[in-house]
Order: sequence, then C-alpha cells, then structure tokens
Amino acid sequence: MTILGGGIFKGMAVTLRNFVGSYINKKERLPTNDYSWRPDGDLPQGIGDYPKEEGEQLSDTTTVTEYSRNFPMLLHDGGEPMDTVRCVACQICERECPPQCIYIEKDYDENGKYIKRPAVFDIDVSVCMSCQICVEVCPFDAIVMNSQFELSTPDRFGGLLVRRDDLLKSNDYYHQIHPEEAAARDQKMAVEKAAKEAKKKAAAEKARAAAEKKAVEAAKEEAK
Amino acid sequence: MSTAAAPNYELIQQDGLETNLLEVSMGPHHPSTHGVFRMDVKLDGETVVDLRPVFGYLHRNHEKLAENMSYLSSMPFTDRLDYFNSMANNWAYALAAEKLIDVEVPERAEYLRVIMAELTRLVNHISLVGFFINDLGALGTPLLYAFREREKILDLFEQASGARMMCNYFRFGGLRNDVPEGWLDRAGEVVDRFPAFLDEYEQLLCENEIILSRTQGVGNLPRELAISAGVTGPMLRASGMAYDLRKVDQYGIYDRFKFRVPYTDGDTGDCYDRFMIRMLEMRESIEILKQALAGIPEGEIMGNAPRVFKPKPAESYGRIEGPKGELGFYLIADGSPKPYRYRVRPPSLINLTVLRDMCLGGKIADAVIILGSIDIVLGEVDR
Amino acid sequence: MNELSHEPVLHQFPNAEWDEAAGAVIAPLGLARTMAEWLLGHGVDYCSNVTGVDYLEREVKEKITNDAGKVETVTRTEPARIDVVYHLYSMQNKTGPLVLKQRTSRDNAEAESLTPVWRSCDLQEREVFDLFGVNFKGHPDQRRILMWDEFEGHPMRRDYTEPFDYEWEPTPHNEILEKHQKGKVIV
Amino acid sequence: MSLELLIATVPLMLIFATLFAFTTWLERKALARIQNRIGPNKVGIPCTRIGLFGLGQPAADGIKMIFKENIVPRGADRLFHLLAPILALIPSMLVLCFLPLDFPWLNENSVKAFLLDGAVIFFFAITGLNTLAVFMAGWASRNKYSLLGGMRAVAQMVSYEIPLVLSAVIVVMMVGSLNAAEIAKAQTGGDWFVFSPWGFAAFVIFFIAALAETNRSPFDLPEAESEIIAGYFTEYSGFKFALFFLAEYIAMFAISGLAVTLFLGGGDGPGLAVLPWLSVIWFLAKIFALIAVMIWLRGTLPRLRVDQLMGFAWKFMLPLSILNIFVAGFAWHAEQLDNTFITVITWVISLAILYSAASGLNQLNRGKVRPREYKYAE
Repeated sequence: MTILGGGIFKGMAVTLRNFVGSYINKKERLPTNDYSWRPDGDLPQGIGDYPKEEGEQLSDTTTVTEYSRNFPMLLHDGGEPMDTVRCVACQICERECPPQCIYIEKDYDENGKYIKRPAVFDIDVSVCMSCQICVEVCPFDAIVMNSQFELSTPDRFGGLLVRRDDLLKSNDYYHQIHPEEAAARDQKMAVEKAAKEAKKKAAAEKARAAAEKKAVEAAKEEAK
Repeated sequence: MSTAAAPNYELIQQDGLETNLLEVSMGPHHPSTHGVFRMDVKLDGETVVDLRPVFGYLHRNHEKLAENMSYLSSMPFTDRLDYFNSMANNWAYALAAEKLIDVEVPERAEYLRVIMAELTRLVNHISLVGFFINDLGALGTPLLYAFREREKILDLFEQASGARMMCNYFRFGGLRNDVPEGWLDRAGEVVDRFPAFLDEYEQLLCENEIILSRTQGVGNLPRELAISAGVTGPMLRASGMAYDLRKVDQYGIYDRFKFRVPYTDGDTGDCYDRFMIRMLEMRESIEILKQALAGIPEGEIMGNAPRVFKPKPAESYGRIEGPKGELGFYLIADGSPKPYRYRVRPPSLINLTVLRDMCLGGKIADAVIILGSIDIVLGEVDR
Repeated sequence: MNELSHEPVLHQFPNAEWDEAAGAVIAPLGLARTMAEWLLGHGVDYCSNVTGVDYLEREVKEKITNDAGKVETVTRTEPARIDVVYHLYSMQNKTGPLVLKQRTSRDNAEAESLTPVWRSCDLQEREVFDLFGVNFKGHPDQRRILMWDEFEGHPMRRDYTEPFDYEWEPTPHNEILEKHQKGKVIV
Repeated sequence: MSLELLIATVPLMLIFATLFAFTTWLERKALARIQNRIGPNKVGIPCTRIGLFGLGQPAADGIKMIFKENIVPRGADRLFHLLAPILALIPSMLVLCFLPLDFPWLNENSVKAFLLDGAVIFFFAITGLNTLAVFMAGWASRNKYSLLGGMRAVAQMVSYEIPLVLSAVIVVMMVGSLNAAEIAKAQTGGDWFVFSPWGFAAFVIFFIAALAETNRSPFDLPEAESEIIAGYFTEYSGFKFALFFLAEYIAMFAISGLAVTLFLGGGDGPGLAVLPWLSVIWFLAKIFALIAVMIWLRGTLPRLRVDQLMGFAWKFMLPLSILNIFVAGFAWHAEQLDNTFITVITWVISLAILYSAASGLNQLNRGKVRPREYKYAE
C-alpha cells in the first residue's frame, strides 16, 4: 500500500534537497557559478557585473577553452602586418563560406601586377556563424578562429563589418589563445615548408646537374 | 484514415441554446508549442474537437541551400536542424556522404562518434523530459535540473569541438579534431555522476500522482498506426515496437556494445510511456558510454577523405537513430562538388503526422502535453 | 540490416523497371498504388522517406561500346522529369531499404498518392507538392505545408528564381552581397 | 473615530504592502534556489554595485510596472478592463482588517476590526468577489485565452469555496463563535485546532482549497502558462498587471491569515506572557510559514487538468469535508465526557476513519493510474 500523496512528498523532498544543496554544494548544484577551475577559485573582480563601465573590456581569454571559436582572424608572422600576412587572396574561403560572409579583393601594384595579399578582406560578423569551414579549407593556414567575444558595438553597419586591418593578428597572439592548436599548425607548416624546400632544392639540384651536364657536353663539343 | 478536414463552423444545439465552437490559434507564439509551431484548435468548452497543425514559420529551405554549396559547407547547417542534437545530425549527414565517397573511418573516430551521439541523446532526453513536465505546468524545476546536467555535457562539447550547441564536429571520414587531453576522464566523471541525477529525477517525477494522472491514458497511439505513420524513435518504442536503428542497422560500431532497448507491450502507448521510455533509454545510453569510454583506442582521428571532393554519380540514404527518431539524409551526387539533391528526413515532422489523431477528444491541456511528448524541434520540422 | 530484395517486386510487376545506378524500382505510371498495396501486404510496412527530385532537360555524354567493339562517346538528351522517391523498409522483418520511384513529367507533374497505404507519406507528400509542385492523386488533404497558401511557384524546382519581394532591411552584409553581385558570380 | 480608523487601518495597509514586496523577493529567491539558480542578486542600492541579495528587486519591478505602457486591446471593453484589477484588489485588502492582529498601538477603544461578530462569514463573502474580478478581466480582454482562463477561474473558485467553508465550519462548531478574535482566543496555550485528527484534516482541506482559491500551483489553471498563455491577465500590462499581482499576493496573505486564525492558534506562541506584542510577530511568522509551503509546492508540482481539478473538488474534497464535520461533531460530544480513555479512542477512531476515507476516495478517483513496468529488447 502506498502512502496517500507519497509521490508528491517524495518530490518535495527532492526539491528541498536541492534548495539546501544549492547553498552547500555549489559545484554539483550550481555548475554555472562554480569557478573552482579558475586559478584563484573565483571570478576576477567585476566580471560578474554587466554592463560594465564604459570602455572597459573583458579581454580575459582564460574563460575560453582550447578549441573555442568565435570569429575568424587573419594571421601574420609578426612585424608590419601587411608585409608578413599569410593570406594570398586566393578566395577559397570566400567560395566555401556557408553563409557567404567573407569578401576578398586581390591586391595589385601600380603596374597591375598581382601581389599575393588581399587589398580588401571583409568579414560580416553579423552573418558569420563561427563554423570554422574557412579555417579548414585554407591551404595557407592564413585564417584561424579568434576567441575574442566582446564585439558588441553601437554601430550596426560599420561596427559589425570587420575590415582587413582589424582582422590581422600576429601568430604570437594565436599562440596565446590556442597554444596547442597553434603549435600543431606551426609544426605542420614547418613540415610542409621543409618538404617544399627539399623539393625546391632537389629541383635546383637537378637543374644544376643538368646545366653542368650541358656545360660538360658543350665543353666536349668544343673540345671536338 | 483521418486527416484534417476543411474548417466547418457547425453550430451545436444544446438545450435550445445555440453555441459556437471556439477556434483558438495556438501559436506561432505560444509558450508551449516549442518554437513557432501553430495548432489551429477548435474547442467545445475545453475539449478539442478539431486540430490542424500549421507548419512553415521557420522554413528556410535548408535543402535548397545545401544544393548550392559544397558537401562540406552544409555540415554546419545540419547543426541548425535540430539544434539540441547537433552531433547526431552531423553523424547522419556524414554517414550519408561517406557512402558516396567510400572512405574508411578510423577506430578512434568511430568510438568518439558513439560517445558524442550518446551524450547528445542524454542531452536531448533530459531536456525533453524537463520541457514535458514544464508543459504539464511545473514551474520549470525539472527543466532547470535537466539544464543543470545538460550544462555539464555541453561543457564537454565545448572543450571538444569549440562550440556548445552548433558543434560542427563531424567530418566525412572522421572528426574535425581529436579531443583535448583529459577530456575522456572528464567525460567519464560526468557519465559516472549521471545515474545519481537520474535517480533523483525519477524520485521527483515518476511517482508523482499529478504527473501519473495527467499523462496516463492521454494521447494513446496504437502500434499499427505508429508503424504506418512512420513514427520512429522513443515514441515508436512506447507504442510497443522494439525498433531501434542502433540494433537494426548497427551503423558505426554499435554492434560492439551491449545495451538493451526498452519498449512497452503496446497496450497503452500514452504520454506516460513516451516519457518513461526516454528515462529508461538514458540508462542504456550510460551503459554504452561506459563501454565506449573504457574501450576507446589511441590513434588517428581522420580518414583520408579530402575536404572538398567530387563523388561519382550515385545515390545514398544514410540514417541513424537520432534522439528524436530516424534521422535520414538522402543524397544524390552528379559528379560535381555540390550535391544534386540533398534531402533530410526529419523525425520531428513525421512524428507530427499523428498529432491530430492523438489529440482529438482530449482537453486543451492534453493537446499541449501530447505535443510535448512527441518531442519536436522546429528547426527540424520546418527546415 | 538485411537487404530487402527487389526481385520479387519485379517478378510480380513485370512492367516495373530496375534502375541499377540508383538502386531503385521505378513504378510504371498508374501502378504505384497497386505496387504499394502489394508491398504492404508483403511486410513492407514502413515508408521512411518521401521526396522529390527535379531533373531538368540535359545532355548526357555516355561511352558505349558499339557493334564494331569500339568505345565511342554518344550524346543523348535526357528529358526533363520529376522523380518522387520513396524509401521503404520492413519493420517487422527488419529489412530494407527498397527504393521506389514514381517518374512524372515536369510540366504536368502528377503522381499517385501513397498516403492511403502508408500514413507517413501524408506530410511528406504535402511537402513534395509544396516544394516541387507534384500533384498527388488520391491524397486526402493536399495543401501547401511549408510555404504559405498564397505563395506562387515551387521553390525546390531547379529553375525556380526567387521573386525580389522580400522584406529586407539594410545590414552590413548588403555591402558584401552587392560586391559579390558586381564583381563575380555567387558560387 | 475617523482618526482611530486611520490609526488602525493605514499601518495595516503599509505593513502588508511592504510584506508583499518582500514576499515577491522571497518567492523568486526561494524558487531560484529550489531550481538551483541564484535568483535576483544584483538590484540593491541604486548607483552602486552593492547587491544586498537583490532586495531592491521588488522596488525596481514596481517602478518598471508603473512606467510601463498601459495597453488595452482593440475591441476590448475599456471600462471593465480597467475595473477588473481594482475589483480584484479591494476584497483582498478588505479582509485583511478581519485578521486578529494585536498591534501594540491599538488600544481597547480603537476600532479593532476583528471585533466584528461574524468575521468568518464576512471573510468568505468578501473573498467570493474575487471570482467576479477574474471573470471580468477574462471577458473584458477580448482574448480567447483570457476567456478560457476566466471560465476556468469561475468554475474553480466556486467549487473550491465549498470545501473551504465546510472545513472552517468545524472550527466554528468547536468554538461556537464566528468572531475571529474569539476563535484565536480559544486556541491559546498551544491548544490549536490543527493538533487533532479532525482539525488536521480540516486544515489540510482548507489549505488545499486555499491554494485553489488563490490560483496557486498546482491549481493555477486560470493562469496556466503552458496552455493558455497567462489566462485572464494575458492582456494586462503595466500598472494594471501590477494590481493583479498585488491582489494575488494580498489574497495569499489574507487566506493564510485566516488559516492561521482558524487552525494555527492565531497569534499564540511562546513568550507572550513576557512580551504581549510578540503575538503579531508570531502571527506573521505563521503566515510566512504557510506561504513558504505554497512556494515550495509551486516549485515542485505540475498542475492538474481542468476535469481532474473539478473532480478533485467534488469527488474528493467535498465528501471528505462533510465526513469530517460528522467526525468532529461526534468527537466534540465524546470530549464533553471528559474521560481520557474515551478521548484517546475517539482520536484513534477518527484518524482511522479519515485516513481510510481519504485513501478510499483517492483509489476511486485514481482508477488504473499507477507506475508501470517496461520490457527490454536485447
């Protein structure tokens, strides 16, 4: 025989346990307010308070994880950004981007000769859906995902259309936010570069050998 | 064969009083239609005498979009079909596309796929139970407990794929990246703690007299109708048909795991059965997760599939046991990098076929919980 | 899962074609309903997926071996058509799939509704009607499902062009789209 | 005279208005903690970041409500749309005066509202008006959901009034007076009516019916969010909505106050001999205890269906409360004999009768509803 209303009392016992538990066992009962994984065990001063003072930026990337992705950024290898930018404006990402939020124009010098870098590289972050397809299709490892999430702006039009110069970030910054991924990417690039250089070297070697042979033959010819 | 009839405004003569039926358009913005779904309900007092589901408020022609982009590019869009189970959607699409290009998926990737799919099932089922009890009128307490646990699983998804809901994690021939270090241990911890939560949940819900009397005998779905109407997933099993694609098709590596499929003997098939089958399925998912986490090997994560490819002209239909039912992708390749035809078989939409049959004669409150027990996500219904 | 063999179907209905490339049984005109009922009687109790495929008129280049034993390339024109595709399974025997196709012309697209046989075709055939404009004979409630009732055209047809009447408001994306349209073809 | 009237009533209104604000905070906070959230914790002292556990939230909500736009649907009955929230508030405010609260600033000669003979009857008569207000709101809104909510509210409130009154009858029978102050006085010294089988049964019935009367979960059908949006106040916004909100909470106070008066000994409690004004504190504490249970129930239970709700009133509560009246009547006669043995026997018998009647009725109403067994396929 069951007690009259027993199921209801059981349920009430559960809710009471949760009520008390939310004060005692924060990790289990209030997981979104559990910051024990942070070094100091709590949020930095003022992070919980939103909206913040004007101009205050929350550039704390320790709250994001290794693979976290928000919006794309363009990588350069340090120094003057446009000199070392990896992007060659091949427009593969523009073509593959599912919501078509990327726009690229190639850069030409005054003679009309194509220099391998983008003149225009716009990403509309109001349309971008952070899917990372552009990163995967890029053959030059030029575009990767940023984890900067404070992009709110009072300007709907200019503010949400991120231009080339704002997209450019150094490889060091990339290492800072996604250390493992960046290291793997660098290694992969190094391997590719080595392979390429080896190939180039082999080609040069071959060319040199051929030239030598030719020279020897020519000398022979002459000797005759 | 009953289908929605054209609206007719018959007058009911009762004791010399002429009364009209009350036509209520529930939705598209109604708290418990789970999105922008609409039910045109005709009420006699509180009793539903006619119900007509209206779709299309979230229609974005996902299929047409996918036919205009490469195979890989529509992978992120599959996340947005059933936004609760993006991993399962990814898998179904990857399965269909892998049939076209004939690529071997590495062992570790297969294991991770199973782990992700079962975690997704947990996420879906706890949330569904929460939403269902919310439709019954609880003030969100079970739902928030469900979301508390979902939070822990979404944290795992975020660590693995970089996003909490729109994971976009599966690739043709494997996965996008390997899970980070220590992820498997954290997943094991979550999985180990989950049964305790389920116990608590069952204690809160399964014996509650109000829930029992509200859900039992409401929305009966006979087995024959369920099969004929193509109802799949937990709803089919609640109607007494033990048909689970994980057992039937054994896609992926499901043949390696030992698990059971809960089902009823088909006498009732009401909302309570649908709710309980989901509770029981979660326990089986935990069994699978434990076996998968114990058996996962080291190794490669990605097969030799290229990112962008041109499959030979062929047709393929890949289907998986999604948390909501059979999720299928029908692809026709014509040799170009874009699919010629791309079709999603949405379980949510097809399970709605029987909505009207189940609701007629019930109260308006029953219609709400029947809709809740079907478990729809409008992103998938309307596509 | 065991395969659901198409041989008995072809044996029973000699008019039906077998499309090897697609792995589908093509139902002859006017016989789809009879075939479906026969299949239902033989354990195929579950119709999983119903959809349409639109083929425009196109030229196909094929390599065939001619009488002289030489391989030559032949160009032939495939007529425009719409296929209505049914993926059939058997739940009781746990077999499948069997793909059934109804082939119809594009201009006057008409097919037989299988809703009276499998209830699951109900909403899906409505969808095919809505998006492809295939008229299903015998469908009990054929209305538009995803598009609104006043909508004109069938958006999943391959020659459908969207009318420029959508409400829109300026976003930064317009700039990108304009540039796309000016500079190059959208892929 | 009029000054004394003001002295008696104005503090009462102020106290309960403050308590209303506090209760909204308490309810949000308690529900949040039950649901493992934090609840309001930001709004405290303006222009600072001092949170004060979110105690400023009710004030902020109030300001928001007052300055919100007042929207009346096109085609709605503007007059009744306006009158309904006012009519909802007045009766619940009015009955507060009949609670036997011994405020220290009231002397014997002041107007003490509770001196009214027949306060209990008056209470039920006045709270019955609430039904009218709710239906008025439902009708005047010109909204189908509102209409459904109004219809539900009328059916529910009228039905549950009967067990409510019938369980109060027991106390009136025992005391032999309808005067709230005398009922409270009869229970001094820990001799509360709830500490007897019939009194307890009556208290439980009263409390359940009170939940239904104030539209609290699990009987919140008139405002069932998942079915009919917000029921009768779907079309209310701004200040009118705030009035409904206020009326609902004041009605909660009023009906809990009546329950405290009838069953829980009024202001009775330890320490009264030393500090007589403690009785007010005790009274309010008991009200808050009942409200806490209401919040707790709200955080736990889903709601009933409309036919089950009516069935519960007419097939369960009504027979049980009528049976309870007879049990109480016999028990009263048995207690007049002043024999300990007979008293004990009476208690045991009445407990047995009430419990078996309750479970029997429950079995009858439940039918085949019970947890089920499930099969597994390998």
